[in-house]
Amino acid sequence: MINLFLIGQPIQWGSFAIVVGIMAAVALVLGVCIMLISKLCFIKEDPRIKEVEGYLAGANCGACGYAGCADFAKALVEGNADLSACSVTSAHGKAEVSNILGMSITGQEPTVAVVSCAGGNKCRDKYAYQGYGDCVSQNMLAGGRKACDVGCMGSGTCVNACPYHAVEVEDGKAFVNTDLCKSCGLCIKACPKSLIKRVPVSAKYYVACSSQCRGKDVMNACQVGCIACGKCQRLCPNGAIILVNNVPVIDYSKCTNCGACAEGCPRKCIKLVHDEPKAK
Amino acid sequence: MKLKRFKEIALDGVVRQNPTFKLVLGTCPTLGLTTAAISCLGMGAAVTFVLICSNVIISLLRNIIPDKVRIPSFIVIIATFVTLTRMVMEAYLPDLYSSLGIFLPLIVVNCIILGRAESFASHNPVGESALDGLFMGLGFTVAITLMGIVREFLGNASFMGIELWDKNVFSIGFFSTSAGAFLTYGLFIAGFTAIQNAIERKAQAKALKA
Amino acid sequence: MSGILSIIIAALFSQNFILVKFLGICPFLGVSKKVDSALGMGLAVTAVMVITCVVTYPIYTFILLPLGLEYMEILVFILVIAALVQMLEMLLKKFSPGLYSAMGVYLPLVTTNCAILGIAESVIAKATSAESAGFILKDGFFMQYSMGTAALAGLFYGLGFTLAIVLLAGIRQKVDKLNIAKPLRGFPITMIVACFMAMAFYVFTLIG
Amino acid sequence: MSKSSSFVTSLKTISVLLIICIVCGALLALCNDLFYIDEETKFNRAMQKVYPEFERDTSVSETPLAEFKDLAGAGSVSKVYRSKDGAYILEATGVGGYPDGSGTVTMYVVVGGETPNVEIKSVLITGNTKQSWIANITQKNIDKAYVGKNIKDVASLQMGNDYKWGGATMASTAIMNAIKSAVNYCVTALKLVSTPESEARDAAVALLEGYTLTTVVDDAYTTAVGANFYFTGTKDGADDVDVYVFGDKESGHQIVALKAGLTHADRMLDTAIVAKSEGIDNALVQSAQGLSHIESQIRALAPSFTYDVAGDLSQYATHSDFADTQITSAYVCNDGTLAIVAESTVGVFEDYTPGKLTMMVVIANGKISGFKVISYGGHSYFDGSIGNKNPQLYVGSAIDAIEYVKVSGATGSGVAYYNIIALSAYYARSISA
Repeated sequence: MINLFLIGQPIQWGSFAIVVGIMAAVALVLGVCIMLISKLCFIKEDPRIKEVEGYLAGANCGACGYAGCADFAKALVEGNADLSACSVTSAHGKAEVSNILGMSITGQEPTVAVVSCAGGNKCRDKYAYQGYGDCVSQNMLAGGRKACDVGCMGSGTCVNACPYHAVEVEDGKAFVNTDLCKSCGLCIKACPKSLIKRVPVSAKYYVACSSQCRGKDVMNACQVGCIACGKCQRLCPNGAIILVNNVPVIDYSKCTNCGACAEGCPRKCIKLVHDEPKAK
Repeated sequence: MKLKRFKEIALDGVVRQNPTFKLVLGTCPTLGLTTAAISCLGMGAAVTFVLICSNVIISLLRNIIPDKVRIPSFIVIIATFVTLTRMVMEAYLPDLYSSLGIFLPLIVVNCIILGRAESFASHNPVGESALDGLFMGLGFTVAITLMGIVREFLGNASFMGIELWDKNVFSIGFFSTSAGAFLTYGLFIAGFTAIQNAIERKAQAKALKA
Repeated sequence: MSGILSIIIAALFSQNFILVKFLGICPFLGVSKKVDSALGMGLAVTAVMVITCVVTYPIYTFILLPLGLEYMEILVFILVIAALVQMLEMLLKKFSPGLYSAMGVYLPLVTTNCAILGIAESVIAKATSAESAGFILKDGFFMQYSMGTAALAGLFYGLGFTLAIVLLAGIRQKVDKLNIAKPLRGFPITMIVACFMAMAFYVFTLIG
Repeated sequence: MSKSSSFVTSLKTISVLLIICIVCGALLALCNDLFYIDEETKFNRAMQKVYPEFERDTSVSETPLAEFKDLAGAGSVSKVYRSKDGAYILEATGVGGYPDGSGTVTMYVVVGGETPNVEIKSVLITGNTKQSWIANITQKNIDKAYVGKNIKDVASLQMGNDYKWGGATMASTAIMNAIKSAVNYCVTALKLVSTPESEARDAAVALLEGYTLTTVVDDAYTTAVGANFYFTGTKDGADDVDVYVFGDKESGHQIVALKAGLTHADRMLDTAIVAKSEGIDNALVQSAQGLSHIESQIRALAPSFTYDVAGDLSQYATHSDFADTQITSAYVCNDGTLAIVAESTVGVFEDYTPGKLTMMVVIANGKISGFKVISYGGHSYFDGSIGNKNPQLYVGSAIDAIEYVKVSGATGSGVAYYNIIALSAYYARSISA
C-alpha cells in the first residue's frame, strides 16, 4: 500500500490486537462495575430530577451557584432554585423544564417585582452612614440610616443582585424597570428590609409603602409615607384594598385597576406598576 | 436546514454564547496558552477540529448511548479525536506540538467540548451539531487569539513570534506571568459584557420606541 | 523525609495547581461563590486526584509502557477516571449520604476538570522522559515518585487546589456584596481577585 | 423493573460502551501506525531546533570522557552529540557565581567548522536553576556575543560588559562558564583545534605516559623558569610531578619533569628529574631544576648575587615584638648584601581573613635597599598597599631604627609589612653583630 502519509510504518497487527484487547477488557470491567454498583445502590429518586437535568445545559459550569446541573436540577424540582440562575441552558431547554415543573410556575399569572417604598431622599435620615457600601451592612447599624424602620436605604444591594440590571436606584430609593424584570426573585432575597414584592404583570397599581406606623410618626419620618388614613379602603368600589396593621394591601384577584384608590390617596403613595423611570 | 437557524447557531457560537467570554468555559488553555498568539491559533484549530468531530459522532449516537454510560462514552469519543490530533500534530507540526505541550492532552477535559456535547449535540441533529461545533470552536479561537495577541504584545513585545522591538527596552513583564493572564482575561470578559449590555440596551430602547 | 516535605510545600504553594500551573480553572471560577460549596468541590477534587494518582501510575508503568502503547494514555486514563468517579458517586450516595451531600454532588463536575488529567500527565512524567508531557515535566522533583509518593502528591495537590478555591470563595463572598461597576461584576472581579492571589503565589515559586 | 428486563438493559448498556471503546481503540491503533515516526527522526527533529543540519552519527559515544568533562569551577559537559557533517552539539551546564555553586544554566552549544576556524555555530539555553532574572537575557544578546567566535579565543574570554547583561550578572557568568566548559571539552577531548597550550599538553602527555596533567596558570613560576607552560601531573602509584615545557610546536617542545615538593637542595640533584625529552640542552634543565623562583627575584634586585645560604636561621628567625612573622630563608651575596625572605599573617580584623604575606627584603650596607612582594593571600586590602606604596616608605631607612609608619586604608597590611621589614632588620643586625 503506497504510503500516502510519507511517514509511518506498516500496520503492526500484533499491537493492534493488544490495543483492542485492552480496550475491550477495560470497557467490559468498567461497564459491569457501573451496572453492578448502580444495581447495588439504587435509591428511590424523584424521576423528574433526571428529566429536568436532561434539558439543562449539562456544562456543569457552576454559574448558577450550584455544584453542577444535577444539583441545580434537584434544587429546581424541590422548588428552592430558579431557572433564570442558569444562563447556559438554551431557551428551548428552559421551556421544556418549565413545562415539566410547569404547574408550579406557569400555573399562576407571570409576575413582576415592585419596591413597596416611595421614601428614599424624601425620608429623613437618622444618621449619616459612612461605611461598607450595601444595604445589608447598613441595616445592621440600628436598622439603617432612615428614620422609617422599613424605609428603603437605596444603597443598591438589589441593584447588584439583579442579573438583568432591571433594578436601579433613583432619588434615593430602588425602582424596578418592569420591562427587564424576569421575576427571578434574586432581589427579593437580597433586600434586607424585604420591601420588594411580586405583583401580577397585569396589575396597574401597587402600594409604595410598607410602614406600619400611624399618621404622626409616618409624617415625622417621611413626606410620602402612607399614614393609614383608610381613605383608599373606603373609596375602592370592589373592596380590593384593605388596611392590614396600618398597611394597605391590594387583593389583585378583586382589583379592576379602576384607579379610585390612587386618586383618592392624600399622600399619593399608590403608584403605577409599569411606571417609566423618571431619569430617562 | 433553514438559513435563520444557521444564522442563529453562528451568532450564538461566536458572539452571543461565546464560550470563552460569555459562558467562561475552557479557561485552562485560555489562561495558560495566551502568552504566544501562534500557539493560540494552533490550539483553536485543534479544539475546533475535535469539537466538530465529536459533536457529529455524539449527535449520531445520541439515541443509542444509554444514560448510565453517557459521560464515559462521550469522553472516550472525545479522547479518541484528541489523540488523533496529537498524532497528526506530532508528525507534521512538531514545533506547534511542543509549544502546546500539556494543553494538547487537556483538550479532552476542556469544558467547552464536553459542555457542548452534552447540552447541544446530544439533543440536536447531526448537521446543526457540526455547525455548532464549528462556530463554538471559531468563537473560542477568536477569543483566545485576541487575548494571545494582547498578552504577547504587552508581555514580550512581539507579534505572532516576530519581535517588534527589544524586549528589555519596553515590555510589561507582568502580562506574561500567570497573574497577568487572570487580569487580561477578567478585563476581556468585562469589556465583552459591557459591549453586550450596550447592544442589548440599544436593542431594547429601539424595541420600546417601536 | 525531606523529599516528602518538599513535595508537600511544592504541592501547596510553589507548584499550586491553579495559581501557578493554571489547571482546573473552570471549577475554580464556577463553584467558588460560597465557601461551603468551594470546600465540597475541593474535597471532591482531592479524592479524585488521589484515585487518579493511585490508578494512573500502575496502569502506565505496568501495562502501557511495556507494551509500547504510550499513545493510548489519554484514552485509557480518562475512561478509567470517569468510570471510577461515577462509581464513587453512586457508592457515596448509597453508603454515606452525609459525605455525599458535602462533596458527592461535585463528582460528575470533577471528571471534566483539567487538574485531573494534569496530575495524571505529571505522574506518568515519572515513568517516561517523553517530551509530550510538556511543561509539567520540567520540575525535577516529580522524578523521584514511587507508588506511595504518587498518592501523597495527589492528596496534597488536591489540598492545594482546595486551599486556592476556598480562599477565593471567602474573598468572593465579600466582594460580591460591593457595588462595583456593572460590567465588572461576576467573573471579571473574580478574575482580578484571582490575579492578586496568583501574584501572592508567584512569590512562592521564587522560594520553592 | 422486572428482573429480566433490567438485565437486558444493563447488557445493552455494557455492550454499547464496549463497542464504542473497541472501535475507538482500533481506530487509534491504526492511526498510530499510520503516523508513526521512529525514535531516530524524533531525536533529529528535536536537535534540529538547535542546529538545523543535524544528522545523528551514533558511531561516536555520546557520554563525555570523564577527565575532560568538567572545567574546574566553571561548569561541566553532560552530553556530546556528533552530527554526520562533523559538527558537535554539547549539552553543558555552567555554574552561576552563587558561592554554594547552585544557580546553574544548562544549554546546548553547537561547535563546527574546518580545523583552523572552528567556531561556535549556535547557543540555545534549555534550562536553569535559581536564575530568576535570566529572562533579561534574550537570544539575540547571546548570539551577538558568542556565535561565530573561533573557539581558540573563547577560552581566554574575560567577563566584560558585552557579555554581561543588565540585572542578570549571575546568569551571564553561568552562560559564559557553560560555553567555556563546552569549548574546553572540544579543545582538550575532541581536539578539534589546537591551542599552544593543548599542543604543549599533548607533548608532555606523550613523554609521561599515565600522568594526568592539569595546567597551572601562575605566571610567577613560568616566567621565573622561562618555560612556556607549567603543568602539575599526578599518577596513582607515583608521586606528583612539576612539568615545565619550553618552546612551542614549531621549534619542538623541550620538556622537563621534576619530582614535586622537594626541598631546595634536593631539587638540584639528578635524582629529582623524572623525565626529560632527549636532546634537551642542559641549561634548560639546570634552570628548571636549580633556579627556584625566589632566586630569580633576588637576581632581579641584587644582580651581583651568587647563591649562598646565609647564617644559621634558628636563633633569629622570629622575635617577640613581631607577632606571627618569621623568616623562611635568607641569602647573602658576595658583596655582603643580604636577601631575606619572610612571611607574616599579622593584621587580623573582624572580617579580614588573614592571608599570608610573603615578601623578600634586600639589605645593603646597613640600609633597606629594596623589597619584592612574592605572594599575598586572603584579603584585598593588600591590593591597596601592594602598589608598593606602603613598604616603599621604609626603603632607605637604616636597619637599627625602623619606626612604624601608619598608612590610612591599609592598616592591617601595613602592620604585616612593618613586621617583616623590622624582623629582617633585626636579623641583619644580629648576624652582623
